[in-house]
Amino acid sequence: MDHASHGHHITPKSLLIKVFGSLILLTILTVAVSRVHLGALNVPVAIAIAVVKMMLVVTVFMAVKWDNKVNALVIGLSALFVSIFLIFTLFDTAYRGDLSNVDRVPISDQQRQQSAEMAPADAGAAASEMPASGH
Amino acid sequence: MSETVAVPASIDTSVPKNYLNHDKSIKSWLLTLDHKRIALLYLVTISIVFLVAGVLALLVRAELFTAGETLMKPDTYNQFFSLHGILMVFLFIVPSVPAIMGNFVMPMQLGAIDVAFPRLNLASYYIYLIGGVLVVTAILAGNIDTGWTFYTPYSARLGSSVIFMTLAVFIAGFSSILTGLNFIVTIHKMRAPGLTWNRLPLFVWSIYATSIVQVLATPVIGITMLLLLLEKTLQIGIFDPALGGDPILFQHFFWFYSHPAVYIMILPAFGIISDLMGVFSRHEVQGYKFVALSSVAIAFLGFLVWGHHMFVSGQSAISSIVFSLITYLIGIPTGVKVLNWVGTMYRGSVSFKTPMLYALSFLFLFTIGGLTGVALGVLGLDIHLHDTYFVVAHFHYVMMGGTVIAAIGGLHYWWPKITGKMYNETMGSIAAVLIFIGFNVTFFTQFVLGTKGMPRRYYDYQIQYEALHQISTVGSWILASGLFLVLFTFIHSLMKGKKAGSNPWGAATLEWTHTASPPSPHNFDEQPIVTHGPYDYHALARVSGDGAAQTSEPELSESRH
Amino acid sequence: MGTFWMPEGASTMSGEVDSLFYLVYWISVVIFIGVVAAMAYFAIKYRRTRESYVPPIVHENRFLEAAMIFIPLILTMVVFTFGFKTYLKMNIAPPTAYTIEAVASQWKWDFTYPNGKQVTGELHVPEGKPVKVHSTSMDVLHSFFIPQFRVKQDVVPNRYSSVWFQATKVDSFDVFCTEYCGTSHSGMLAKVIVHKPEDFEAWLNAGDDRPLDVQGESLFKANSCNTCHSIDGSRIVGPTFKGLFGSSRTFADGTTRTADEDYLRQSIMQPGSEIVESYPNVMPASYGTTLRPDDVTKIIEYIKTLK
Amino acid sequence: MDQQFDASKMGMWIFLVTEVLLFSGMFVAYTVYRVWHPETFDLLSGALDWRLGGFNTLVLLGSSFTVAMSIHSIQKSDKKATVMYLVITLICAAAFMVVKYIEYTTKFEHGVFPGAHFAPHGEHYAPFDVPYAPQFFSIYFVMTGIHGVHVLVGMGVIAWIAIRTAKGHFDSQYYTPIELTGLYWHLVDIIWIFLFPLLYLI
Repeated sequence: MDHASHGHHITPKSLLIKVFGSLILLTILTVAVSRVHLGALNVPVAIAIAVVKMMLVVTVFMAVKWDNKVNALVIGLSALFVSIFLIFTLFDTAYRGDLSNVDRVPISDQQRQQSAEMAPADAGAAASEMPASGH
Repeated sequence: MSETVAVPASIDTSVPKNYLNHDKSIKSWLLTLDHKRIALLYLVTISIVFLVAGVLALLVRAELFTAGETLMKPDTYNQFFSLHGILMVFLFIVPSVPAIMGNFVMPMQLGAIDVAFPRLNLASYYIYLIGGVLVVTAILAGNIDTGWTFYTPYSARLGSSVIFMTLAVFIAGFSSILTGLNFIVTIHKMRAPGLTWNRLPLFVWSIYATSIVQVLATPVIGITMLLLLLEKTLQIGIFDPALGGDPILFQHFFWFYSHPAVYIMILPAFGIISDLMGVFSRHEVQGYKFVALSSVAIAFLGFLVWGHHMFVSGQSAISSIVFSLITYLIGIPTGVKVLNWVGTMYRGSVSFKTPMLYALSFLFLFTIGGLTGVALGVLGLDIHLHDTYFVVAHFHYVMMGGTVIAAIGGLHYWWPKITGKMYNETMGSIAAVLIFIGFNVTFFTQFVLGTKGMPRRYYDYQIQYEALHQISTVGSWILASGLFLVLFTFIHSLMKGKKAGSNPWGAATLEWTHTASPPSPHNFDEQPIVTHGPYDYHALARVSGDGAAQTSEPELSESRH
Repeated sequence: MGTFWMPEGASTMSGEVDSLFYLVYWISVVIFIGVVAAMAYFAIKYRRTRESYVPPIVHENRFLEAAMIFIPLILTMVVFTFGFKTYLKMNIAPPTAYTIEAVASQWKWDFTYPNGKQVTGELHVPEGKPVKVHSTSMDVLHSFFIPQFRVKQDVVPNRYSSVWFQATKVDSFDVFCTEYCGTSHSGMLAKVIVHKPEDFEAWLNAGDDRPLDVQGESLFKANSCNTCHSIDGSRIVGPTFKGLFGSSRTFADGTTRTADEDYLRQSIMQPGSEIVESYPNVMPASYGTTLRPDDVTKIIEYIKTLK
Repeated sequence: MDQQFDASKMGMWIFLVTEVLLFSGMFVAYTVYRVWHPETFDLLSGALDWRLGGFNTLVLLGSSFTVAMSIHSIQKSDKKATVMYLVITLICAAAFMVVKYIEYTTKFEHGVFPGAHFAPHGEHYAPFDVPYAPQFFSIYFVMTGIHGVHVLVGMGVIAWIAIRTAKGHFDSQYYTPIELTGLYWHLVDIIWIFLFPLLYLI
């Protein structure tokens, strides 16, 4: 706490503008990439770009780079606990019914699938809208 | 560690100006920014909640005295046990120790004049009060019979009272978040010179761990209650299976908060017990660092085990296995604490004052509570025990035998500091023994009921369970008489108690060594400077000058090892 | 007749669950006695005798602290392994298991057998054969629990879940609902009746030749009607059935109607359509879908007998 | 002063953590339903107009930039510039809310409601009446709704801060409220950075 302007870091204007520019570019990139069909990669790419944008905002706009390390730790903790919440919930929901004692697919979906099989005329339409949800 | 703290002149003077009497207007109480007065506001409010919820528990137990209808209709019974749970969990035990003793003691143990954000502290109290008002509204609107867990889809199909109740939980949650936030910043930024992390009293360490859990977990109950509210009002279909939602997802949301919440409830109690064991054994708490860090470890691990409430819910086997495995890990830091507390008495000087009686009964009861918790974490066994009285008994052993017993012990311990008066030691001890006996009669029988298959939340039961239910109900009367004797002891102390000295227990933490009883409005007349650990009774003896002759030197003791 | 803790086991799983329980139990007892004995010994041995005495510092023993971490770690991992094995056995039904469909609703259990036979409130199973109860719920969460078999599984709306067991004793046991489900949660009971295999076959293929009102009385209990409606004139949650048939009913909106067969049928199938004055509208509508028409007739016949 | 500033800032960071955890519930719900019904979610992102979402992203990024600039200015005691940047931030936030309003009302007009009341009609929305579409829109409305409330709260605070700056309450020696408001506003921006691709694009 002994540098200029009463101990506070002043982020240079040029850096702020550069970061702002990069954020705009990344937004355009994320839209552009989503127009391209990447299959399974679409989701991770979109999230990766969002994470990069978040890091830019956090480090420069929110000045964490020059801030007390405890605050950086606080942010890290929040990220950690959100991942815990997400991953541990997915341990259940992504593997629901992995033993024979619980059905993987809800009853309403089973009935929809059955009726789709019974009425082959509709099957094409139903399958394109909602193929095999629950897996 | 040799030299010396000038003992402030104020401790032994009889200056009448203290935080209680420096301004007696009602406004000065209701708008106070003083952490000590806010603690007392909480003490009064939370005690009322405890009384109401406790009477509900007695009525529930009385209804169970005979099979069939004893006192009330099933709907009344279902509402009573639900309200007992909701009040005890969200309005009593979560705020109890942090809001009352955390607020009163923690800033003084830090050598601070107040918490970091006094206005926020007062706001937290009023937010809690608004939550309380909403609970009363919900009760008046009637028909809250969801249990404290609000499981969907049952809760989503009840009347409007559930809206008030979820709002109440949402708002009471904010009070908890803001208190936690306030405490974390206070502990980071307001420590007295010389008070390093290694010299923090263990009560502060535990409040610190608690606050972290409060800040991280409570927002999730907020969003859960909000989603439940929207499920009820707009039928958003996230949790309601009739609309394509998943009721088990609700349980994940609910327990992501509510499991860490049991550590919000028990961690501060650990802190109190650590302090009590140190002071009343007049001995350094064994394994200080292990005890301190185990609080943090428990706080962290507490987030990884919520699924052990859901072994029979229909969740995937993989998650059951992961959650079960991590559940055992919590047993380890908890075991470290228990063994270190016992070890603290080793070669100590153990006094059997009332707070210590509570600490010893805590050790007894909490060990049972903890070990039965491990039994419930065993996958194959939990299937039989889940949702039976075994679970009811287990969490009462932990929550009541643990937290409430520790809280009452802590209240006796800090009572002279809070009020400036001593309580009657005989009455205090009798109450402690009554509570211990009553508690075991009430809840140990419930372990047996549980293994025999008695399901929880039952208004009526098969005749083969009646004898055990009757023993349990009789126990609840003994327990209640003990608790009323505690209340009487405190009222008696307020009216007729002897004046307390600044440090009647010979404790070495700042709230005893550097302030009068009761403290002045700003806690300390001069900024304390800390030169020794929180349980260093040798340093204390040297500083205060008395007892130095009897002190055996630390070097000597080492050679005797 | 069971032990101090566990009720008498009656399935192939109960022995294994019990040994798991006793493993944890005895480890716990030893630890508990150790802690309390040490506590009591230290408290008495080192009790305060001189008020001003400050005892010497005991330095922490790192070896002891480490032991406190590793010994419980090993113990708990052993317990985990056993618990895990039992858990898998309890959840994976043998492929040959005899499957009975169950539907839970507020506040009763309906069971349907492979040959179409339907029973409410009674689960008949053969001894010595694996049986799988494949279940779902009509309304809220329920849970299927038979203490003597040591099995339990939540029953969830819109999803099938199942439990399996192999009964080892010819006897009858209680089935409890252990997930709170509303007013008559504690009345949501059923009996599991274990037959010798040949008796089970006979039961499965037999019709019910009791008089209609006697069958109605069984249905009255099996569907938990008795938890809200008394037969002795007292008020529980809903109106009593004593003297109901033929009486004049006054409703919340002031209208009146004579309680004839049509009225009784309507009150059972659409409970919210006419609410008797001063009573709450809490009866589940699910009876309309889970009761068969001839069951309703039998219950009405039973109500007629309650003068 | 420094001590207080440090404490306030740490308090603010911890508050932001609670905000993140509050939103995390919605992100978990989103992920769970997406994992269960990937095709449905893939299809339904097409029901939202990425041009409006993209515009809102740019507007919000712009407002984040101006907030950062307002802090930069007050650190140099340039009060005029500070007020100007705060006002631009407010305008951006207002533009965001106007677009949000247009998006919501168009959906309501076409029967696109959260949950059980979901009954889409009209050329654009009718094809989206598939199983689990109500869940998608429930999550959409709840996430953007809670985010919108945060924007509104932020607007109120920024307006108040701008007035106080104009009155001369802050300078390079004391500007804690601006800095804290800025942190809050950046978080609102970050949440949107995730909402935009998750809901509109993929």
